[in-house]
Amino acid sequence: MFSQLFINGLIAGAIYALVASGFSLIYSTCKFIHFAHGAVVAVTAYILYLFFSLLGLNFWLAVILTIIFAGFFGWLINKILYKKLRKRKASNVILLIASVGLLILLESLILLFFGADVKTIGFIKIAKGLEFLGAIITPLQIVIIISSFVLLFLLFFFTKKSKIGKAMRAVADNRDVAEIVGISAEKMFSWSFIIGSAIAGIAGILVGLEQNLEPTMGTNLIIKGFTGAIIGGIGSVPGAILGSFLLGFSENFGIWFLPSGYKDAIAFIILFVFLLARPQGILGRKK
Amino acid sequence: MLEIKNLKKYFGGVKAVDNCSFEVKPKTITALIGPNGAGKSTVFNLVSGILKADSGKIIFSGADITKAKPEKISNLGISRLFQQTKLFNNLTVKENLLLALDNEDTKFWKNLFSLNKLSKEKETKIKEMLNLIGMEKFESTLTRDLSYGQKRLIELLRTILNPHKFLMVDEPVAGVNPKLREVIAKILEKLKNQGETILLIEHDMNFTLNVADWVIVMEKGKVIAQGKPEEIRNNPRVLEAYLGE
Amino acid sequence: MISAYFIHLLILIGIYLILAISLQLSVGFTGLLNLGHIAFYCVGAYASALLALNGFPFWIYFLAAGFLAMIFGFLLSIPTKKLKGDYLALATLGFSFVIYAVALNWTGLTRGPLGLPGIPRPTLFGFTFSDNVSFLILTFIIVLISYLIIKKITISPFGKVLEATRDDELATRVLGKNTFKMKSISLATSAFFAGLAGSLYASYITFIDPSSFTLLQLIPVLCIVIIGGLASLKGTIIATIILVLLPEPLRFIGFPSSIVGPARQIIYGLILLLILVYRPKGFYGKVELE
Amino acid sequence: MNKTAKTILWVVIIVIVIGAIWYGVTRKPTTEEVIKIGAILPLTGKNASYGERTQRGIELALEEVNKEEKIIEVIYEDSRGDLKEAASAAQKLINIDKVQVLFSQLSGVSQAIAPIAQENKIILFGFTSTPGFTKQGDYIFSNRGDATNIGKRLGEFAIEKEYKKAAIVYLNNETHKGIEEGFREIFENNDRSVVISELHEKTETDFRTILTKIKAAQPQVILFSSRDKYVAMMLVQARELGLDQQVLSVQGIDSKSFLEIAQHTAEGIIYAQTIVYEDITNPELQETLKEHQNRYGEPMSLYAANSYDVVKLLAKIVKTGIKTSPAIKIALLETRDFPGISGDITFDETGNVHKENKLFTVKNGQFVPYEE
Repeated sequence: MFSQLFINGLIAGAIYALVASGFSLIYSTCKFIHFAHGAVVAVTAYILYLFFSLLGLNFWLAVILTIIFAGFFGWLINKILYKKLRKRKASNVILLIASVGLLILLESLILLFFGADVKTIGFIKIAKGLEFLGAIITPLQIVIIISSFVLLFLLFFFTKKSKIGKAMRAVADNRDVAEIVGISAEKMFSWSFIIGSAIAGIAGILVGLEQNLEPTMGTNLIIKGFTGAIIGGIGSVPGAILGSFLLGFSENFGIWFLPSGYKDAIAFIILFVFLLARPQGILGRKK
Repeated sequence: MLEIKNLKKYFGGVKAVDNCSFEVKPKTITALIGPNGAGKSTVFNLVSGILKADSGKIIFSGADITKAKPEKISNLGISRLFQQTKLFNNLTVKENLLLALDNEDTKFWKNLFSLNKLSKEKETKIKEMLNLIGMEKFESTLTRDLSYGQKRLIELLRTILNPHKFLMVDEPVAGVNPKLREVIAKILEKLKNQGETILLIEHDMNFTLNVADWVIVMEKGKVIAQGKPEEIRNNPRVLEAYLGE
Repeated sequence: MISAYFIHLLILIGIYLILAISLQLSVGFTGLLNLGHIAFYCVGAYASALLALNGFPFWIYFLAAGFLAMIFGFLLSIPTKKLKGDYLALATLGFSFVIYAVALNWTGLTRGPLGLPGIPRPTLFGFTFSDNVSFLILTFIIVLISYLIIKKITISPFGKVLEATRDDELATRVLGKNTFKMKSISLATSAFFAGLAGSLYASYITFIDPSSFTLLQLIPVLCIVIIGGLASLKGTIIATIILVLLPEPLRFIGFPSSIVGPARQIIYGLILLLILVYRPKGFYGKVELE
Repeated sequence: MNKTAKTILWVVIIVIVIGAIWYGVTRKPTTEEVIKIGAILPLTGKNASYGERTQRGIELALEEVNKEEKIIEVIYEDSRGDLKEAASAAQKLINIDKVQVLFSQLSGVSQAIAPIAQENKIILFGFTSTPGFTKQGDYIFSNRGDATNIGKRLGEFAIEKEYKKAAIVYLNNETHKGIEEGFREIFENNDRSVVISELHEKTETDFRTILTKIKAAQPQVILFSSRDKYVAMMLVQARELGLDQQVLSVQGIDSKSFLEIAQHTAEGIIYAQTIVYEDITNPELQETLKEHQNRYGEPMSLYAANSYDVVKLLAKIVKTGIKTSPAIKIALLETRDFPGISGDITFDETGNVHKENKLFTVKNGQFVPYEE
């Protein structure tokens, strides 16, 4: 049974990582908690549902369009809401409240257009999973785990090697110094939203296929993603991914021993222990 | 009064304070001078407990305060002026000064139940101090709205009003217009005559050399020379340090 | 008797007032980014409900709610020693999630999602505040006392030390004040009043379950503190009245029945965002957090 | 945004707030003989899909009942599953809209509203099968019956099938806790045992580890007592993990989205419910079932059937000239075998109903009665 628990933990961790990485990228650059990131995941899942199930586009075309839409949507949110707030020198708390307000708004809009019932994208046929070292895992779950790791490396190289990545890290490190050196912080903020939201798009697609669609799916996902990001180190994207996997494993191994109702409790107790003992998280630097 | 014994403080590779030792005798104005980055402000931060020393000892009138917390050090009688302004922007001038007078305001129950009518004696002390620097009508303006020079003055007053036996003043006149510079020099002179013990950091050489009784010169975290102002004025080692090799 | 509806709203305003001015004490006056306020509200509500259900008299379960919340306040002030700004916000938010998870899972004590029904209305000196009018009077008295206490704290020299800690903690410590003790007292006091508000809420609605203490409940209170203006009790009072009444008129707009739910939420979300965008400093806010 | 623009904005917001409340308060209640029902349903949030289904039942009934002349008006309020919100809605409906009857859904919300309704002598129909809900007062009614009977019916079935070991996964709320207790009461004696019984939260979407525990315990039958979306996901993940035991479930899973999510894994699931599709002889009710099918593209759910029946029953009472809550209360208690889609309605003295639970199954994508 150990291998099955390990696989379950891996799948859960991969899903949290998909959400946490985008969220953490935006946090590390723009320095505020963007809760509405969960709603971006939900919106993109429904956009895929619109393209594929309602408009009947080819699945892979729908996937690409959805990811592009996600990036654009992130850029739009930043431009309309957060840029205005930043111009008015709003503090981080105000940005946090605005992001929760946006979460409520987006979830109600989804509810208005798509109705409350659970939707399925119906691209995947349900069948018994593949036997693998005594554990059972479905092809989609394998895709989720692989894409999560691929994302980890791509993000790692992007932030370390690419021009935009380094500029973003400069802004994350010290916004004023970066601006003196000629990096426009505003541009980097919008880039972090574009990339972060595109990752949210990938998360939306994979989670939508695996767990079906519901207007409030975003809230549940972002709370777990947020927890994973803090455990791993809110400032560092690899940390967020590591923290998410740690969360996935501890939840699944935890409820093997405790009644399964304690799943959320385990997650939040780990969160609280980290916040007390090591607030900057596993990979975070002591501020 | 204050004894520093082979104090060390490294930030990664940078040896901010490197085995530095000196002593400040009571009732004297001692100046701590040296080029930028010599470790002067770091010594101040170590003495006032804001930074923890890597090794070495700080003894203040017999008590070892190397590991003590800033609030404990302050209550032992060390009052300190910061290099950059650290006033309470959202409080008025009077409120800033009142905070320095005593620690009665940290007693929760006493404050909750007493009428906290401002005692006559505190009122007059604040008024007297403000008259000294001609800022009595600024009593209820928010310190946020003062000019830089005015802020430095109020901050100096706050440091002086804080009950102390030893005063540490970090670049009081830096960036202040000449007129206010005179006022500050007059205050330091007045404190000296009252027999206060002051440790002063100041770049303006002639301001320092005619105010100080004793001068300590630091470079790259070490004490490279000590002596009376006249001796230091033409000490080759000091000139070399300032003008650079 | 339309007034019954207004009395109900006034009682809600009263409960939110205590919550908001106590949060103002820790956020506005002491600069502690406390996102765990709802956890104290939850502890107070459950403590009061459980004691009331086991027959304790009003003033015991009411004050017990406050003191238990205060103890959790002290507990949460431990991390404030080394955490600042964002990290403190995250720790307190994590704390509120933990309390919610405990309320949901410790079914032995709190009956989990089944909640605690049949919480008795308060009885004082033999009189039971069963109807809403008398409950409003009780709420009003408690709000008044809480306001006076918090007002007294904030205008006293102690309040000035809190504000000094907010503006520049290091400078306050160098003046010889133990700012960690100040922050824990501030957080504990604000937790105490949040506990009282929780007790009032439990006694008024007579049924509580964990869903009343989630992150979504924190947002209105946090908005009130921000929109009212940091460190301004007057602004907080006005903002409380507006934000509690804000969703009410939406009930009277005749939306077609199929979209009445989401439509109201969209308008509420939009107004919230508009207020934040055009009034980030709040009505009377003079304080600028760094 | 200079100063004046900001003040204008504030004046506008305050005017809207005051204006709308004034409009609401002074609005003249419509003509006297129309009976008003205040429906406090979860129209947004996690439980929106169940609020939506109850609403469909009400709308269908209203069209039929108000065909000639309008005798019933329904005012909707969104509780979002939040107690404070529900209490505010109830106060507004009772005191301003002067409703005679309240509808409330979800066990938590219904518990919060029950004392308010009872105190104001307003009839409350709680669409929840929380055990003992209607005992809180003589104005408190329910058309759902006690949840434990469903558990008992499934227990009897498991005994007939000579299952020895059973596993249960149930939603963490009053109703499904009642079903779990009912099942154990019947099933657990002599050599039969419930090897695993775990609850899950409303936020759960990943049941793999619970199902892995069940797989290890090797039960012969598994009871998923939860709402349709959770049961479907449990079913899918169970089949993915290779669990092929017989699955039992409960009322409420008869929805289009259940079939969409579960797809072929739904085949052969056996669930207990009160609705009796085929042998509804009453042609009118047959008509309504067809109307629901082609309007919403799915069979009438238990939620819709329940609210539909209550509105029709209230309409029948109102047509006899009864207008006030106390009078309606008496008429309700006297109701005997009122024909309803969710089963014939007869209230016991506490205001609840006892409906016989029948077994249903899914055969090639259809919800049909279960035969041996």
